[in-house]
Amino acid sequence: MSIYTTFDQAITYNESEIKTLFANAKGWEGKYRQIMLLGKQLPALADEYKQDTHLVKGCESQVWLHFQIQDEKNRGYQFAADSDARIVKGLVIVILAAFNHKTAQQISDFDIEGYFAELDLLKHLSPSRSNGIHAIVQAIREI
Amino acid sequence: MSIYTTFDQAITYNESEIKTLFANAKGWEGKYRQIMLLGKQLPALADEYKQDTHLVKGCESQVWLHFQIQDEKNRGYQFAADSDARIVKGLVIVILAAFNHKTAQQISDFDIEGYFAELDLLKHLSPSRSNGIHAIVQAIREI
Amino acid sequence: MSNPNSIEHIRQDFVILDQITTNDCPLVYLDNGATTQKPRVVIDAITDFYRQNNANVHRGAHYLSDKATKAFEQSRTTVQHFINAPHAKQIIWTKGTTESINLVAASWGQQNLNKGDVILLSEMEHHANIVPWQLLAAKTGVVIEPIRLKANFTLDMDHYRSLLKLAPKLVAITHVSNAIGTVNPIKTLINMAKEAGAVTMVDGAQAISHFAVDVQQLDCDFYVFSGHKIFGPTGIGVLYGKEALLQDMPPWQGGGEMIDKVSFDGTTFNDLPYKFEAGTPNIAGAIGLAAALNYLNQYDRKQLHQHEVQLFHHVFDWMTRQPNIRVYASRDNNAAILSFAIIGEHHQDIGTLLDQQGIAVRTGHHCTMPLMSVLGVAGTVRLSFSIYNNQADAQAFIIALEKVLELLG
Amino acid sequence: MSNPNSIEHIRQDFVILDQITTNDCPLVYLDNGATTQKPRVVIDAITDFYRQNNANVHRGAHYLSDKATKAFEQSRTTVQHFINAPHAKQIIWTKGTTESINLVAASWGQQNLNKGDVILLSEMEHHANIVPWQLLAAKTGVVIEPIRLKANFTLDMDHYRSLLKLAPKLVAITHVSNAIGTVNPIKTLINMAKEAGAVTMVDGAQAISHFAVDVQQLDCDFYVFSGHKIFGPTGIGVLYGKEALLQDMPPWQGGGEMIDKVSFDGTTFNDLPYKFEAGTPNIAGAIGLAAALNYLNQYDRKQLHQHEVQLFHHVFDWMTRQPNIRVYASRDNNAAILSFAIIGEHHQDIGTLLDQQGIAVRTGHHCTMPLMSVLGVAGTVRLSFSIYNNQADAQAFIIALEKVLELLG
Ligand SMILES: Cc1ncc(COP(=O)(O)O)c(C=O)c1O
Ligand SMILES: Cc1ncc(COP(=O)(O)O)c(C=O)c1O
Repeated sequence: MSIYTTFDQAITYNESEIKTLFANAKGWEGKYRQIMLLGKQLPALADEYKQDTHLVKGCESQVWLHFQIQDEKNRGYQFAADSDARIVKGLVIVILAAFNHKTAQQISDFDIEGYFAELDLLKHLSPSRSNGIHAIVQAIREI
Repeated sequence: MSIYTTFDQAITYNESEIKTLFANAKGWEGKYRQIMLLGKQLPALADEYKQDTHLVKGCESQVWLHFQIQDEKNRGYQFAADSDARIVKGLVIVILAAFNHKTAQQISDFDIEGYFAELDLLKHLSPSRSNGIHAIVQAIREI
Repeated sequence: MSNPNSIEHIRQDFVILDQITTNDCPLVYLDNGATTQKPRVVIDAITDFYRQNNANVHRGAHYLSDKATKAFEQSRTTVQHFINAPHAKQIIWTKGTTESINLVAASWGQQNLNKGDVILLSEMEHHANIVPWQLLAAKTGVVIEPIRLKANFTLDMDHYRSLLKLAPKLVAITHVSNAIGTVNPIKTLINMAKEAGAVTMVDGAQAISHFAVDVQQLDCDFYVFSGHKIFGPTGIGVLYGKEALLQDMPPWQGGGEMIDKVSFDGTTFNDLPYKFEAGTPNIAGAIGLAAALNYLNQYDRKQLHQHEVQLFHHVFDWMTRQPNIRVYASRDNNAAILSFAIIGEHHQDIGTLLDQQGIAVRTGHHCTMPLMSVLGVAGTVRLSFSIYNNQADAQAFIIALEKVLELLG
Repeated sequence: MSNPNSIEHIRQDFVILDQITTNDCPLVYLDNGATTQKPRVVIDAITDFYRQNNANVHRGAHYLSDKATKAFEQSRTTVQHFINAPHAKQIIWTKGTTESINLVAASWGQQNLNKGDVILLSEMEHHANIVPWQLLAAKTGVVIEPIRLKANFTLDMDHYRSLLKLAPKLVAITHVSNAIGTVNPIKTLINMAKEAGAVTMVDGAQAISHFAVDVQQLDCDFYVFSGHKIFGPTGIGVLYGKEALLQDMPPWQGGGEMIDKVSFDGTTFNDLPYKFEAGTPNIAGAIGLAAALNYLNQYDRKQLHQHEVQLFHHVFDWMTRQPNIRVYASRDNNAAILSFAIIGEHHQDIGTLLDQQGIAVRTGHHCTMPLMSVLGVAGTVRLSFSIYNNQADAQAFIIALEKVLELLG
């Protein structure tokens, strides 16, 4: 499986679809069930793409992040990521739904705090949490 | 001046004379005036007896302490001491009035806390004070 | 303390426990291995110090500095008696276990160890008892040999015996494992080390809050622990050492208080314990720690520990009945600390889902990466009990974990 | 703050000041150079932390540890802004000034200095900025050269200039003398050091509580200070360093938190600032220090310092009119710290007799023995003013000293 296949697969959701999904999730259990359902849909990175150099620093779980410029003209980015933790996988979909296909400028303009707040997932973004979500967002923003 | 002269001079006061002096001292000022008057009466050690090896450790001021067995039969001790601080000098007289001519056993039996308490000088005996009175008493007791 | 009333009594001294966390769940604090909570008397001791007695110690000759110095030195004596040290001057204040070990490694280690000398640690050591020795090894060429762990989570005594044949200069070992709770047979380990001629250092960070420690009975050369893990403040710890060893050791850090005389031509050093206490110490920290020890001294510590172990057994026994749970801990000789995994699941997911239910546990490598690699895992979920945990905490944990199993299932 | 009402307002935040000491005298605290008192908000910040948020930082993934970590890292940011550091990761938590200097000496010093390399200190340094370099010198053979003091209590700039010709690798100098109050021309000293190619370290222990410090404006390589001398708790201090220098420096102490990966085969280290923060930090200490800095930030610090200097001038001018008093301090460029002696009398006697009247001053060598020997004394009596001292304190001191003069006379 080439990494490009993975990139194609990863872009299933967009931001508003994610918002709808979470709006319908009931309570913390519903929300976490939803996160883990999403996580199951994250295409696995082939082992050869799980290199240490692609590990995101500052995550307690392992998170590998790849990206490519999707289209030379618009310079939108495509991301592929994987993790060994289920909740992180789900949250990766949440993040990529917001960032995928966007340009560096669009990524930096995007109000990720507002987005996570609307999903009621804001605490996951805290730099003082060791789950690494903050680190993933940072890594994407620093690309 | 020989150190033996000094020893002879140092024994002017005894314990009960000291108690009487302090009983008559009014307030803290009276007490400190008394201490400093006593201090003036402490015979100065000649410079050759102010050796570093005779310095009492743990005093902020310098205190030199010498002793000799006074009399082979009763094994009482005679002390000579000096300091560069006036209050310490006075307190040295207070201490020596209690310890001079006593045997090691008598010194260790002597209730120095009670004595200082009666004189209302107890706080000077605190090991947490840097005035060194505690250190002098310790040094004498460890002879 | 099997009397639940006494525990509820103790619990009330720890006001922090009575709070609502995530999703309106009450706090269930089972992260005591990371740090313990502080009883009211400890907080009050700190507050009182700053409101009434605050001054720098040893240096002043005034009323306040006298009060502060008295309280500070009295705290040292409290620690002395708590671990039954022969003399207060053998109690050196440090920042915590980590600094205590670094002090021993930098001062005693640099002076006494040479290239090729062997140090024995164990595979279950906390990084605090590994990295300082590795830093020393990088400087001096000493050789570190880890004592192996057996499948039952205890040290391999045969392996230890064989390593002792290397005539190690030092055996530095933890009293209790912070990750898997094992209580090491420390007296035996020390005796054997002594027979082999080794100096011994015991990392008491996890032991000290669970049972009485008597350094003279153990006859170890160094014993170290942290205040914050025994109901005391952060930023204070203890190094106990045998007097002869401490006397011979060179100072480590330089500054005020640790000196006798300073001049640009040469400097001489103060006596014990001050020789190792450069700079203004954590005065309020020392006083708070003493308050914590005095608090513990009120109780029958054996009973308190029985109570912790009872809770531990309750959870342990329930876990071993769950097909999907793997426990990393032995039921016996355990200080009420337990690591586990849900098979096939990431420890972080478990921690997150427990946190959603107000359960505070620790997930990860617990600063014991070599141990994790021996166990063949990247990390675990760790539960660690303390004197204020009650049956309701244990039960809340089990119910929460059942929910996690269901969500992940 | 020349408005006395504001000072009385500030005073009320420091509850410790309102107390009766020896012989029923109210406390007059003029020992601020040794340690400062803590405003209510600092004590409350510590109490609140232990009552609501106490958990170990960084390591947990639960509600409490998240709260504790946030508060702890927010405190680092508060310090960063307080000294205008470019980045929070350049703020390293230590135990205090002494540990900060020891860290620089052990890590940067051992890595960068070799036999024969020259270090410039000054004759007015605190032992904390002398002994760590002497310990380093004993290990590495670096040569320490003290910059001389002039009769007017300022550094001899000609001598400094001539010492710079030795191409020193480091100039480590105090911003303010703790014994005589001199405010050194630190910006000039740093500029000259830089031109000579030296790394610069500033001991800010006494400066930081008196005026604003901007490390970017100073352009020093390291700046260090203690929490307890700026209204914060004991057991916490700061090392600021330029990022490139800190990045290159090897770790000093080993343990948890400062590592990336640990194995018995080899260990790698964490990024800044954690690389230098082994073990559980003084979490409550950091939070308390941030509360102290936030407290100060409410005020116009220039006005506060003007007020301190006004009190200092009042006492200074009175003293210089007394025939039997010798003042060791310059009236200008002074941070409101003053040493003095009564001619022919021992400083300890003066301190004792002031203490009898509730006046807290410090007597002795003030951890500056080389300076004392330059001044030709064994010690002095030191007064040091802080923001909460008022005219009544200054007056009470003068009256008390008049009494001392009378008693000794
Ligand atoms: C100028 C100076 N440097 C260093 C120190 C040492 O500070 P600490 O004892 O807080 O480490 C002090 C205070 O005693 C000081 O005044
Ligand atoms: C066994 C053990 N040793 C050492 C340490 C380090 O203690 P501290 O972080 O308080 O220095 C810990 C705690 O984390 C521990 O559990």
